[in-house]
Amino acid sequence: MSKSEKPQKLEVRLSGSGGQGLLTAGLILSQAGALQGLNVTQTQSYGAASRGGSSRSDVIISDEPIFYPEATRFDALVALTQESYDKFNPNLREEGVLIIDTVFVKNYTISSQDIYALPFTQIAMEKLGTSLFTNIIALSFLVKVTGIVTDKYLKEAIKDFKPEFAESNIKAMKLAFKLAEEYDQPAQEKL
Amino acid sequence: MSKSEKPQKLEVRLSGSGGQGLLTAGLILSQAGALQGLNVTQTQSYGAASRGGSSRSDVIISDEPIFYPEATRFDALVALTQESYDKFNPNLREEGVLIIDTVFVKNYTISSQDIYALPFTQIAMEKLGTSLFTNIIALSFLVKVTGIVTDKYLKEAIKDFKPEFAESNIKAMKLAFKLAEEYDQPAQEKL
Amino acid sequence: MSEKVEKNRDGLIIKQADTPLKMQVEVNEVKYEGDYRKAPVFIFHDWCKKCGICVAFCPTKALGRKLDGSPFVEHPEKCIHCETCDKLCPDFAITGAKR
Amino acid sequence: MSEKVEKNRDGLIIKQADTPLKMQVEVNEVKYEGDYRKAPVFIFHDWCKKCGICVAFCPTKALGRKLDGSPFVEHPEKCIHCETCDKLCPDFAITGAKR
Amino acid sequence: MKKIPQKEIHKYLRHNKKFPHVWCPGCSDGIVLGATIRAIAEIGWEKDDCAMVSGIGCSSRMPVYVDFNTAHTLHGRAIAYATGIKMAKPSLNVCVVTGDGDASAIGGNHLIHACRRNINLTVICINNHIYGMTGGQYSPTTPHDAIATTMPYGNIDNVFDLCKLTIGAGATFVARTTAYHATEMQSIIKAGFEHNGFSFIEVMCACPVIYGKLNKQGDAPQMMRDLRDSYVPLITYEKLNADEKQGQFPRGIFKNEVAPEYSERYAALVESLQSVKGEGDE
Amino acid sequence: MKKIPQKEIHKYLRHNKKFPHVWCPGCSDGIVLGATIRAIAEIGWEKDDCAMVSGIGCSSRMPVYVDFNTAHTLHGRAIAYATGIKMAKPSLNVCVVTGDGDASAIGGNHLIHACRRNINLTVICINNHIYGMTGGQYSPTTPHDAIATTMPYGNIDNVFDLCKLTIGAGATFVARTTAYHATEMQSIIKAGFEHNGFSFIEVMCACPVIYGKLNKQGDAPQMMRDLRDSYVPLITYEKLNADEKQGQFPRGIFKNEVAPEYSERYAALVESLQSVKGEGDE
Amino acid sequence: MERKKPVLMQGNEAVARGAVDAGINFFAGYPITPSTEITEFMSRELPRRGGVFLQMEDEIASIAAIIGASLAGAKSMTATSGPGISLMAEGIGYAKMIEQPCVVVNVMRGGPSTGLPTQPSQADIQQARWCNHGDAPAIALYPSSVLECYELTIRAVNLAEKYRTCVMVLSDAMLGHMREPVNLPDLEHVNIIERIKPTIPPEWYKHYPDNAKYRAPLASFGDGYRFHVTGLAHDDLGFPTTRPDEVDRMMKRLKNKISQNIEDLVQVELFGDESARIAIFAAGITARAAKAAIEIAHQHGKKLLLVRPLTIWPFPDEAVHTYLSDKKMIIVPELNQGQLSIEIKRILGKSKKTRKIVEVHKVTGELITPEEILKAMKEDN
Amino acid sequence: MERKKPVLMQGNEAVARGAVDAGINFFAGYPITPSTEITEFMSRELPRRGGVFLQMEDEIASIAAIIGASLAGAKSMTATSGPGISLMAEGIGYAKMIEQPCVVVNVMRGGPSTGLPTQPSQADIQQARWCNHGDAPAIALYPSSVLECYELTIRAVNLAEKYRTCVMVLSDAMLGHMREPVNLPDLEHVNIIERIKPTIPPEWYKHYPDNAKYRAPLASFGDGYRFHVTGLAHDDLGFPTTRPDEVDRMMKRLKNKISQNIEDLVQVELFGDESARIAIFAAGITARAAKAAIEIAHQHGKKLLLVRPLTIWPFPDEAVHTYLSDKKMIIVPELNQGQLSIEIKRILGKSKKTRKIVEVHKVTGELITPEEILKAMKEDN
Ligand SMILES: Cc1ncc(C[n+]2csc(CCOP(=O)(O)OP(=O)(O)O)c2C)c(N)n1
Ligand SMILES: Cc1ncc(C[n+]2csc(CCOP(=O)(O)OP(=O)(O)O)c2C)c(N)n1
Ligand code: SF4
Ligand code: SF4
Ligand code: SF4
Ligand code: SF4
Ligand code: SF4
Ligand code: SF4
Ligand SMILES: [Mg+2]
Ligand SMILES: [Mg+2]
Repeated sequence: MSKSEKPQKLEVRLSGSGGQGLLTAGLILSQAGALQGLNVTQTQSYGAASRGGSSRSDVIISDEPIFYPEATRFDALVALTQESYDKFNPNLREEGVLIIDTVFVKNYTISSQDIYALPFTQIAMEKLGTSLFTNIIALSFLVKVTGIVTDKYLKEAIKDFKPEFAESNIKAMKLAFKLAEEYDQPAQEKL
Repeated sequence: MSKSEKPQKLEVRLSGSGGQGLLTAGLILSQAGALQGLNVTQTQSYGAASRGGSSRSDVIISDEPIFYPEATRFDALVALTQESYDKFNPNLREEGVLIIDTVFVKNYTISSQDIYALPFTQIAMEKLGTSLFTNIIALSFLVKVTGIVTDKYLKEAIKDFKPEFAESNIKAMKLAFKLAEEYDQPAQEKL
Repeated sequence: MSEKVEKNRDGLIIKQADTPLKMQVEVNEVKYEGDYRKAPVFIFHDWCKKCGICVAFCPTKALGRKLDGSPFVEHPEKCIHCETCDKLCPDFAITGAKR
Repeated sequence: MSEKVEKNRDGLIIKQADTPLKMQVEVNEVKYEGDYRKAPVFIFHDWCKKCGICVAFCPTKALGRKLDGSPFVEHPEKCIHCETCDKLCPDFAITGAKR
Repeated sequence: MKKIPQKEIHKYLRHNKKFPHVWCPGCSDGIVLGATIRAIAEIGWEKDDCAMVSGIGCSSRMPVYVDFNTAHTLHGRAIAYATGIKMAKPSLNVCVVTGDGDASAIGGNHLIHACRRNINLTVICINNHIYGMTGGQYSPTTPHDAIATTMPYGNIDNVFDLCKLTIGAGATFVARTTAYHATEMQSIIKAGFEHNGFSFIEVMCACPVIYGKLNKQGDAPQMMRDLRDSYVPLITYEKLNADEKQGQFPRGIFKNEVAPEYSERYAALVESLQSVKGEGDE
Repeated sequence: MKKIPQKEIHKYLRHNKKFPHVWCPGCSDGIVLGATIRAIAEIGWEKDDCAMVSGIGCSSRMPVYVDFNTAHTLHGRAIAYATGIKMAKPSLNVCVVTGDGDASAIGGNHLIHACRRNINLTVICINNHIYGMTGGQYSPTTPHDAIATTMPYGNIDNVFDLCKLTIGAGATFVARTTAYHATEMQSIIKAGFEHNGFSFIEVMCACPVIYGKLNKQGDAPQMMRDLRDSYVPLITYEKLNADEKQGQFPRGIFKNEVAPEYSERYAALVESLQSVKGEGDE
Repeated sequence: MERKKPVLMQGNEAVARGAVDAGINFFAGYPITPSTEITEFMSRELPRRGGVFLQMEDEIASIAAIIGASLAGAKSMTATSGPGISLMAEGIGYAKMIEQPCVVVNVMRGGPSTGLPTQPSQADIQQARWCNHGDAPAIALYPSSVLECYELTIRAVNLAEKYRTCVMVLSDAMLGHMREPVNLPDLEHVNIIERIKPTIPPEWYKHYPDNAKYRAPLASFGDGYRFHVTGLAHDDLGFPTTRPDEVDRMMKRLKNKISQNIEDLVQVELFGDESARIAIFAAGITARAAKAAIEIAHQHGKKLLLVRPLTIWPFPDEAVHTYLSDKKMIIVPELNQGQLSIEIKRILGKSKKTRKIVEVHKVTGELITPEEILKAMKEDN
Repeated sequence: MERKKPVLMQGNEAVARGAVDAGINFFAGYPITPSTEITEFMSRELPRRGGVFLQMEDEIASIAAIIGASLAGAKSMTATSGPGISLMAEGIGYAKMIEQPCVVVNVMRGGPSTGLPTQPSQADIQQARWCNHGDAPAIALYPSSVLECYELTIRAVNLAEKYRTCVMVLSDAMLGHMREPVNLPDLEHVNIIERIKPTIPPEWYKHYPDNAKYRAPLASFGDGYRFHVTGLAHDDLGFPTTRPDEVDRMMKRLKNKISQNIEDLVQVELFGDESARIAIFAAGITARAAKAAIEIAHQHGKKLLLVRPLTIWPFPDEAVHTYLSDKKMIIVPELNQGQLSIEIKRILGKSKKTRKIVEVHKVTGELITPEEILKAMKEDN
């Protein structure tokens, strides 16, 4: 799947461990979709999982009404931990986009999928001095490679979210956009 | 209605004011019926009424199964107060037996009914020294004139009820039997 | 006590222990029962439940109790309008307040 | 503090404040972690949640805290087997009891 | 204490509401009703500004007889209803009438939480040591060894001291009086009404028809005499030695403390937020 | 106090039950579990003879981890369930584990009635000043001005002193300790277990993940230090002057009284009735 | 098989006697009209028999205490009326969820709310099914005579033990307070189901066995099995789970133990003439008026059939189908605004030309009379 | 009519915003998953607006407080989940009995008992109707999107005021927690029903007027009308009575104000193809799976119709009759063991050769998927 052939409806799962900021990422993505005038549903895991276990946020964005609110087969999967990769990768559509953080996801198969494997956490820490922005980087990367929402609305959503962090978040976003533009598929590298 | 033509099923209402011992009378009558092997249902008024207002106990005795448990048209009515006479007399069957305490029921009509009007309370006090036995006297009188249960089972039931009062209660019963045997219908007297 | 019955001048009186609460009994007429304005103490028999509290606690024994338990003003002159009866009557059925 | 990251001899260490609770990170090997019988103090890392309580309250400072927050026995010789760590660990994950 | 003549009281009664009232002869509930009305008349509150809320029980039948804003609610819940009323309209003077069972058995939790909150309600608890309404089961205040229909062999349960309980729960005004001490009751209830905060007033009462009969306590006057003789002023009580205290109980105002009242605290919070923008206002 | 080595404790744990347990890092609940097991090990009770009953809350998750007869019941109702268990099988040693919300908000009524009855239950109340399980709403013990998700502007509610409340309700054993004072906790819990009657033990605890975060109280060790520093032995506390008392709270055994125990009283009643003929026996 | 003298007793007393004869040795309750006589009887009787009577602080505590006692091995019961059931709903759901035997008696009085405390009603029939949140089938029995109060209470205790659930006995203010002579059976002739104690080693003990017939050993606290119960969704051992397969198994078990044992659970009485074209469907106290109506009709040469459920829940779908689907008119008299009739319509469909369902409701605290039933029959014909 | 930016919000937040926009100025509650966000929103919002937020000691106190507040003139609400509803049953019945407006939100989670606290369920649908003892009809609404959470909460507040009763809003853990963009309407365009204040002299004021359309003046405490309310059966003025005629009038009023205003109360959505032979009857979150299934089916050239009740109680009997009686198959998917399907059967009769009712149940805490609905259609065909 590439930007140009964006289908009407995209199901995205952002997954990792509690504390990696994926719920926030899901919210920002959803808000961006909303601002763009698209239909959006966002759901997430609740309960014990959100106190430290695995964590996920699902976003469906579509220009048609969205009926069933849960993502079942993902058009895009962001997996920031090995556990979430292992658990959710099977439900990624064949033509789906996979984005993984190689700091934590060590074992993964290169299939026919669009795979983007980068050490997001490390990049965040190196370039922004803290892993706190990993979520924004991964999200922005996702937006860039899928075009699920436009850059403009992503930016607006990021700004809206926590105005006090707007500046650093925008920096993270820009960093991610650059990474995405410069990205070489690992498939080519490693196969 | 007289003793000989006793129908299969008799509905009796014992009524008066809370404290006149009518609930006790109802219980004894019911127990007598039960001892005699008859079918019996006994119901009574509950709630505020039993704390001082009017009070009633309904007994249905039959040799057939009794389905509907409430007395609606009485074959016999014992009314120890004016209020209860006024309230319940209309539901006495035409051929029904009416027993009233003339100490308290001052206004009553002599109809074609079998009417037994006696100052039971006064008699109790004069002959037994206390009005406490009014209920037993009225009950025994009723039994005697209707034959709803046999004397034997009435006696047994009285004895069972509160063994400590058995003696005085039996005395009251006997007194009532005598009254019943000697009774002159007021209808004849007054009409 | 509950086994006793007495005949009174004016009719049949039954002692309270024997008396169903709302039983109609004939009672003797007593002073100051009927006229609200003239009475130093007024008893509203429609509401009175014959509990005996007013009689028991009237400090001057102005009140008496009839055989059926109902209170009456036995000694109107003794009333000091202390309103004890007013306050202790559970039924708002007596008043010794000055009018 | 939460904005700092340090490289350690043995791999990437992320400070606790930044670390998702169950995130797999590489940690440096420390003494007496692996052998239960030989250790004066034993830490069961499978259950340990890196809260830091044992380290904070060990009276002899026998315990140290790694950069990822997990405890290790920094000075085994200092342990006086007071069992403070045993009692204050909320996870039954450390024991300084004499064996 | 102002004398409130009985004709004054009648102005507060709903005369068309089936008087004589439902209570048995000699029941103390009517005396408490009288004292309550007297206290209100003395303060001079408008009837429109008074609300009386009750649960279920003989005692809880009280509201129907007075011409206030009245609610006969659910068993044990009167205080929770009253809390809603007070918070929604703090200008109302809200009085709760409850029984020992209503307040301290099923309603115990609402009682202690109202104490804690120090919300300006006046709770008049008619303690007749029994569930009167349902015919004489024991309550948390039935004395040890007393007979009740569900304690036919004598009560083996311990007894709540409701004044200690409410003090323990943080009530700021706690008092005890009896139906016999009607004048004192009037002034204590008045003090409770005037207390700005939660006030708990336990009125020891006679239930001659149920409790009295079950426990052979004599007739209503006799039970009133017992109330007179068993409850002594706190200062007197404190001077008694252990032996003398047997069968004696203290009465009077046990606690009367000034502390921030809940509805006022809440109002202050609202006040302080008036500049803050609402979430729904963007 | 006997030292109970940790390997002893493990014998009481249900190892197959999803350890590490559900509690957050640094949560005091595990420390209380340890002290409780140590106290039982010290007394030497058989596991078969122990029952642990809880309501709902983080703290109430405890029973699933221990190899006793265990019941995780309904929010606020643990004490009532435990009452049934104890009365049906008095030979069981019944321990109730509850939270500040479970015990004193929704469960307040059962708590005070168990106190009154003096039934031999040991209630360990984990007071973390918050509803942990549901994510940080204020509880009846949340300090004044503290932040909670339902008191976003700082708590305006008053605070229950649970020890005063239970004493007011008639409990015969009342104590307070903290998660920091683990050794003292063990001996207090042991004393509670050994007390023949109702015992209430309030353990002041740290909830670093919810309460700590909302109120910027630092990490778990810091919250433990605060527990250490804020709770002083009763005798020390009593010697402090009013100023010094600010921010300090007493700990220790506040009440420990011998009084007839309910299930024993009941047994005595049964005993005394053995000659009486049953109604169903005629 | 009969005791010497017939004993005159109230429905409430019969319930209480049935309970103790069925082995109830633990009762916790909170008084409420018109059920109080049951509680009072138990307070006199249980201490004498070495059982436990507890008056709790409220109904919530009462249901909690009896479930706790049941966990500790007692056969336990409580009795209340509508307001109490409303308060016990959460506890009833818990008993069903942890599958712990206990019996709850509801002596129905006029509602809603405080309503008419001393007067009979049948307005809690649907509540008996749906009071608690979440799906949990109910068992509820409804006698119609004092003797049946005795018998069905015994049956309720037995079903509770057998199916490990909370069983409800419905009664009403009239039935509870009326007196009829009862010949109590000799206890040897009363069939009592006792809990089967497990004998396998504790390691192999499974607190929730998969067993459709559902008579499996059930350990109690203190028996050496140290099991765990929780109101959370749980696995076969009783430990919390959110695994869909385990949750599903649990939910199926709760459902199937009722739905697969309908034959054992459902009891229905037929009265009158099976060939009649007009039938009455009535329960409890109202069925007595129906019987009286049938007698009167028969005297006038008119045939009528009464179908009376002794088991209200699970509802006697089969019997309704078998005996009522070919009737031309079905009269459903009840002391509420239509609760049994919902079920009849669910099973048979709404009224239509070929089959009329005539509802007779009364909610004034009085009984429906035989005459009213006969009138309904005529008017709607 | 729309605000500038669409706001992304959770269903729970939408409920809360709907409430305040409808004029709710009093909220009392006790936290419980998955409804807590409503309570938390109110705790932030109401004090700012000068309204009252109270966290009570439990759910029983919460419902009591909101009824009390309503008596004193507030528009009041509480929010909870299944266990809380079980505890509120008595209070809900009281609100219905004294006819005092208030709104109760039930964000349903997996049951029975503590169940699956964070997972969605629809197992409290029948409880919404029957939780309280005694006969008292219910009004309950069930949205299926975040926007509808907002809209139907406003409607619930309006209906409570209009019909003077306790109105329930049903939601579920999924709907409560999911986020969708919502364009909140300008408040001028929101239709709010306010209580009519009486203007007649207090002597003539009748607290319970006989008025089928039921919009009559309602006095509050402190307004000068000094009325009385009681949970006992009462006369038109609110004073206790046991007179059968007065009780009957009261009961009829409670019933008729719902049954005679069905048109005003019931809302149903049709989706898909009315001419389809196969229909789905689904509510709330499950209706969304049904819509998705219909879309898929349509893509495969298959016609399907969805009938979705926005009003669950009173049940849309008429709509079921009109739109479903001629279908050959009706699929009723629900997150419970069959609660809506009972009603469908009541209205249409059981499955038979010419009409199949296919029930799809799921009680594992997961949603029913569109595929499962389609599969049920095929399998049972
Ligand atoms: C939920 C509920 N449970 C029980 C009852 C029955 N009930 C009514 S009043 C009462 C006890 C009343 O005792 P108390 O509060 O002391 O009042 P009293 O009648 O003694 O004045 C009980 C148990 C009820 N109405 N509602
Ligand atoms: C009847 C009911 N109401 C509300 C809840 C939701 N609930 C679960 S735990 C809890 C509070 C727990 O607080 P606490 O007892 O202090 O325990 P903690 O989690 O802090 O240990 C609440 C409100 C519930 N489960 N049941
Ligand atoms: S006012 Fe005083 S003195 Fe006069 S009658 Fe009454 S109590 Fe007696
Ligand atoms: S106190 Fe009142 S009710 Fe009692 S006897 Fe005197 S007047 Fe009558
Ligand atoms: S036993 Fe004591 S000294 Fe040793 S490590 Fe633990 S706390 Fe430190
Ligand atoms: S106290 Fe326990 S859980 Fe905490 S860091 Fe130490 S060993 Fe780990
Ligand atoms: S039963 Fe007792 S409390 Fe109730 S009215 Fe009668 S005397 Fe008063
Ligand atoms: S939320 Fe608080 S109380 Fe609950 S487990 Fe976490 S730290 Fe402990
Ligand atoms: Mg009382
Ligand atoms: Mg807590």
